[in-house]
Amino acid sequence: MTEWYDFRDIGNAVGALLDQIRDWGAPDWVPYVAATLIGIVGILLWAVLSVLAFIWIERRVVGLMQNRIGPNRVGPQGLLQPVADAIKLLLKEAITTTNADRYMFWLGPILVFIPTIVVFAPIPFGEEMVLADLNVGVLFLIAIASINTLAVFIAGWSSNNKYALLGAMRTIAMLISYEIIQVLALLGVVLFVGSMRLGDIIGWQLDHDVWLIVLQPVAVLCYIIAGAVEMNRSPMDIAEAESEIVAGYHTEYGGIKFGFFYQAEYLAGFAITAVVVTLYLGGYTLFGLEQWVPGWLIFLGKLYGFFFTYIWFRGTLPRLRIDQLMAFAWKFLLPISILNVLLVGSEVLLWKEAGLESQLAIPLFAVINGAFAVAVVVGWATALGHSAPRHTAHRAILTQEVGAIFYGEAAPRP
Amino acid sequence: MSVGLEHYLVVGAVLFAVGLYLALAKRNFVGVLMGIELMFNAVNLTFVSFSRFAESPNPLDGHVFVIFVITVSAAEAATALALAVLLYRVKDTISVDEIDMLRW
Amino acid sequence: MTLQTEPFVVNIGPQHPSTHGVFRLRLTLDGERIVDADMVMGYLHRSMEKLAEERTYTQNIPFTDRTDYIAAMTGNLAYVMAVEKLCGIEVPDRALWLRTMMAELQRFASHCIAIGIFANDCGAWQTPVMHMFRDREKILDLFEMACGARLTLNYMRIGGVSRDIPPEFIPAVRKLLKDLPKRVDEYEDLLLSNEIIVARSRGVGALTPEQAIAHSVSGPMLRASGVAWDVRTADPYAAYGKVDFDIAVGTNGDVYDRFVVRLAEMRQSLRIVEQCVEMMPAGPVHAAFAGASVQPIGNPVGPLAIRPPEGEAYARIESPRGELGFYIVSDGSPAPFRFHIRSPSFINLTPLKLMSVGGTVADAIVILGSVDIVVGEVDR
Amino acid sequence: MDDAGTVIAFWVLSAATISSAAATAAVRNLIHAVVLLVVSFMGVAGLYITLSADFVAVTQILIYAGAISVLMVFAIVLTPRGERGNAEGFLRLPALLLAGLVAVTLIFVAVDTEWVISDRPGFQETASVIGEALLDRYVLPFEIASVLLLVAMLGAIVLVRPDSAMEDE
Repeated sequence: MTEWYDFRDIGNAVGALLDQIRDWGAPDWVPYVAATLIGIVGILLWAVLSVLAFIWIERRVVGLMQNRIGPNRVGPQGLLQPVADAIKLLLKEAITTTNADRYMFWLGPILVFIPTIVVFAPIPFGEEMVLADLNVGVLFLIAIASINTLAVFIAGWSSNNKYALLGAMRTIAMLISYEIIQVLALLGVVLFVGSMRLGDIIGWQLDHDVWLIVLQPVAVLCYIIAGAVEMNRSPMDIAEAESEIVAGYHTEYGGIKFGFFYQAEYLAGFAITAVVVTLYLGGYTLFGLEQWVPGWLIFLGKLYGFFFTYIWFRGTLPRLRIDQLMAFAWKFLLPISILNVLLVGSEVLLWKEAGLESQLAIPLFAVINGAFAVAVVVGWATALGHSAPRHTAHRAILTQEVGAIFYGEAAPRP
Repeated sequence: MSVGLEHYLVVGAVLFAVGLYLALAKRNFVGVLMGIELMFNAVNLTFVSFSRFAESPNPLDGHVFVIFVITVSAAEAATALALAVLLYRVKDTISVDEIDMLRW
Repeated sequence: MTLQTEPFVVNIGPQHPSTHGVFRLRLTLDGERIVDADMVMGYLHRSMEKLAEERTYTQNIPFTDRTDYIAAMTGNLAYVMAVEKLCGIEVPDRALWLRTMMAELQRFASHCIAIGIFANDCGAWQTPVMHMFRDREKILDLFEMACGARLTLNYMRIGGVSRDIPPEFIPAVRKLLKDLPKRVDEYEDLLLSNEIIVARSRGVGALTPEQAIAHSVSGPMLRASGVAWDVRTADPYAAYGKVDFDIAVGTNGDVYDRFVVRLAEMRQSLRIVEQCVEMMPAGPVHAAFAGASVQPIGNPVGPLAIRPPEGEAYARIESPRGELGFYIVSDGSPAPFRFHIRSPSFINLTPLKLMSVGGTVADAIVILGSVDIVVGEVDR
Repeated sequence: MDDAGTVIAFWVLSAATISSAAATAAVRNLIHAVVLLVVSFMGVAGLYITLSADFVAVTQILIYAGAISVLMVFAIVLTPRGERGNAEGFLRLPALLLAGLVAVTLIFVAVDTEWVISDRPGFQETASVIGEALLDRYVLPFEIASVLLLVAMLGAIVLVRPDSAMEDE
């Protein structure tokens, strides 16, 4: 039994505390309840603090990308800026629009917020640091994410505002079509590992010491894009596209209600990144490094590192139009992920039935999947007419003769 | 005191009764559909509780049945709601009392 | 049996993040498709043309800065040329070259905003705009060195320019000319072949050459539709006759081609500025007035005022937004009898309904961005 | 099933499920009814977990709470002038009577008969067993279900497409 102060795994400290309680003669269900309570409080604290930290980090990083400084007035280097925002939101009056649906209006932010917290339950932060070790972990993640659809609708519908309803409808259409792609992307992982328990997935990646991103590049690509849609951040932030409808489904929410939405957006970001890190990037393991460095530190490092890509997306990419987004989902991502599941299924069958030993099989599959990824993405894009003259970039013609008229190939309205 | 099969069957029965009431009494087409979904849920609950308690060679068949019931109810819900929208477009109302003709 | 949906009127209202100022676009939507779009303007109308009739010709120069406040230099130039044509004043060579250089620097700065705001309308979170503002600042610093102001410059006078450029101006411009082309390359890498920008703008709001000419559209919008018409070559003014440069022309007339034409024009402006810096002659920067056109107001000792002979004159230049023209009627008094501005933004807006009907709300915003209007010039 | 946690969970969840189902009948606004229905679906999912049927519970959340509820809400939104109240039709009393009768008979049957209870503890691993059962003993129904889903999807789309030719009344 490792000492309680061995912080490589917080589980030890909690375990020691629980034994202490048991020694005081509490009935046997008290440590069980205490453990879950500690787990819940731990996740909530971590979530709230890292969201505050990331509000500041995001504004500074995007600021640097835009060669400006970002918030540096409130507190040293602007570190208290998120705190100031939070206090401002707390003090702001949360008005309810006239003849809006009061109960639904009040329920909206809560329903949007709950799934983003519950998603963290099955995710292993460290060796034994998982709140609920479900053996249907992966499916649980998708199920909780699907509740978000209804919650967004309630928020949009009940605020009795034209822009909010338009935003809610758009978001639901997006969420539903990208949910299917998420399921297929995660299916690849489950096929390889054979179990849906997140602990087994990390164990599998540790035993074969390969990260699943190497074996499944297409699935990671699909999941990252579907993730960007799930938390509607750029380039998919259709819901609150300022340039079009003002602020999407949370237009009418003020004060702490808007604070919930803002928090839920970041938490959805962390949830998606946590799933990607656990499933594709080997969770809290780093090829044996986790003996010395605490597992949860590695996990958080990867999580924040990967979240940086979403901040990077937000800093650089413009926004897609809603119908382009739909066409992209149904015509491009869906066929690719189905082909991917087909390929992975046959590979696993080949591996299990033909009895290839894994030293040979893993690199072989990695190469096949990598080539497949490139081939199918490029092939399908050209098949969809992506490299047609109408879609490619070009420069202006330079001429001297005044008054000449240059007719291009007629650009039909899309 | 411990919870046995009877408890789950009673809960299933009550749920089924509420679903039946909803299906029969509601005026709005979507209300009727909600009743039907509740009845499906009650049946699923009974399947799962039997598969947990009852003696059988492979007990998890109850779960397989529940999966099929869920699939069928999803398909049925989709079609029924498409009908509702179509009905609304033709008769401009979806209250069940006014739709009492086979052809119009 | 069609689905009965009431038309859904959405107001892209006067106060909206992406209408480039107080401009209102009322869209009637059927789902996402735009059925009808009409514009409501006049929120920024300051009735400049009436005010100008009570002020002397020299007092009117500051007005021209405030119509198109993003390209004030070209506003000055057009007005001043109109009055010189009316009075028949000969402008010295150095002033002509200075005017050309300043106009081209102003075009580069104005296109920086046009492209940055267009990318911003496509949803790129202010990143391109911030990069382009950095380069626009450099040019505004040059203007500040030349005439003390950054935005409303008031640099040009009837008969020349207000003052000669300081000695450190030319080295500063040379240093800038080494740096700016690299910047334009950076914009091209960032935006030109960006998948999402291409997807959002190809084929959107397309204008055929005939439609463009019918709506008397001018400037980058006209050239994007394939009509190679540029006032700087068609009717050369200032020193444009002695400078060689190309006209950038697009082919499909859609939003993407306008963006591409503006990008190419930025390169051409730098080319012109380079030639201006090489061939800048020495000499006076202001014509020496004499004779009928300059008489004292009221008592002989009072301030001198230009009193053009009766008649009318129209002078036009190629401003970053299109053909900017000033039509002035004089009745021999020190104040113009009629002072009319042909503002390119106002006229380029006329085909907006034609371009945006059939598209989605997101398209309407991008099309409005590509027209690159300045509401000060639209409402005057 | 006697450990304290599951017993408490059972009583709480069944109370929640039945009360929200009853509230769905009673509440006035239709959107509130759908939300309460979703609460009862989640309650039933909780009951599945107390019966250690985790795969079915998660599928229930995914399909019922995630998809069917959104379908219903869309149906309500797409029929704006259909009356929104959750009113009862004229069949109110007979329906109540019939439901009561059905409930009494079912409960009597449930309580009265001696079920053959096996003393097997809860299942540990249900997902893989269900998967294998689906693909070897129940492969035919599995295929038929997929065909059924396809047909339902196509039917729904064809029915609702605005420009599909439909004769007026």
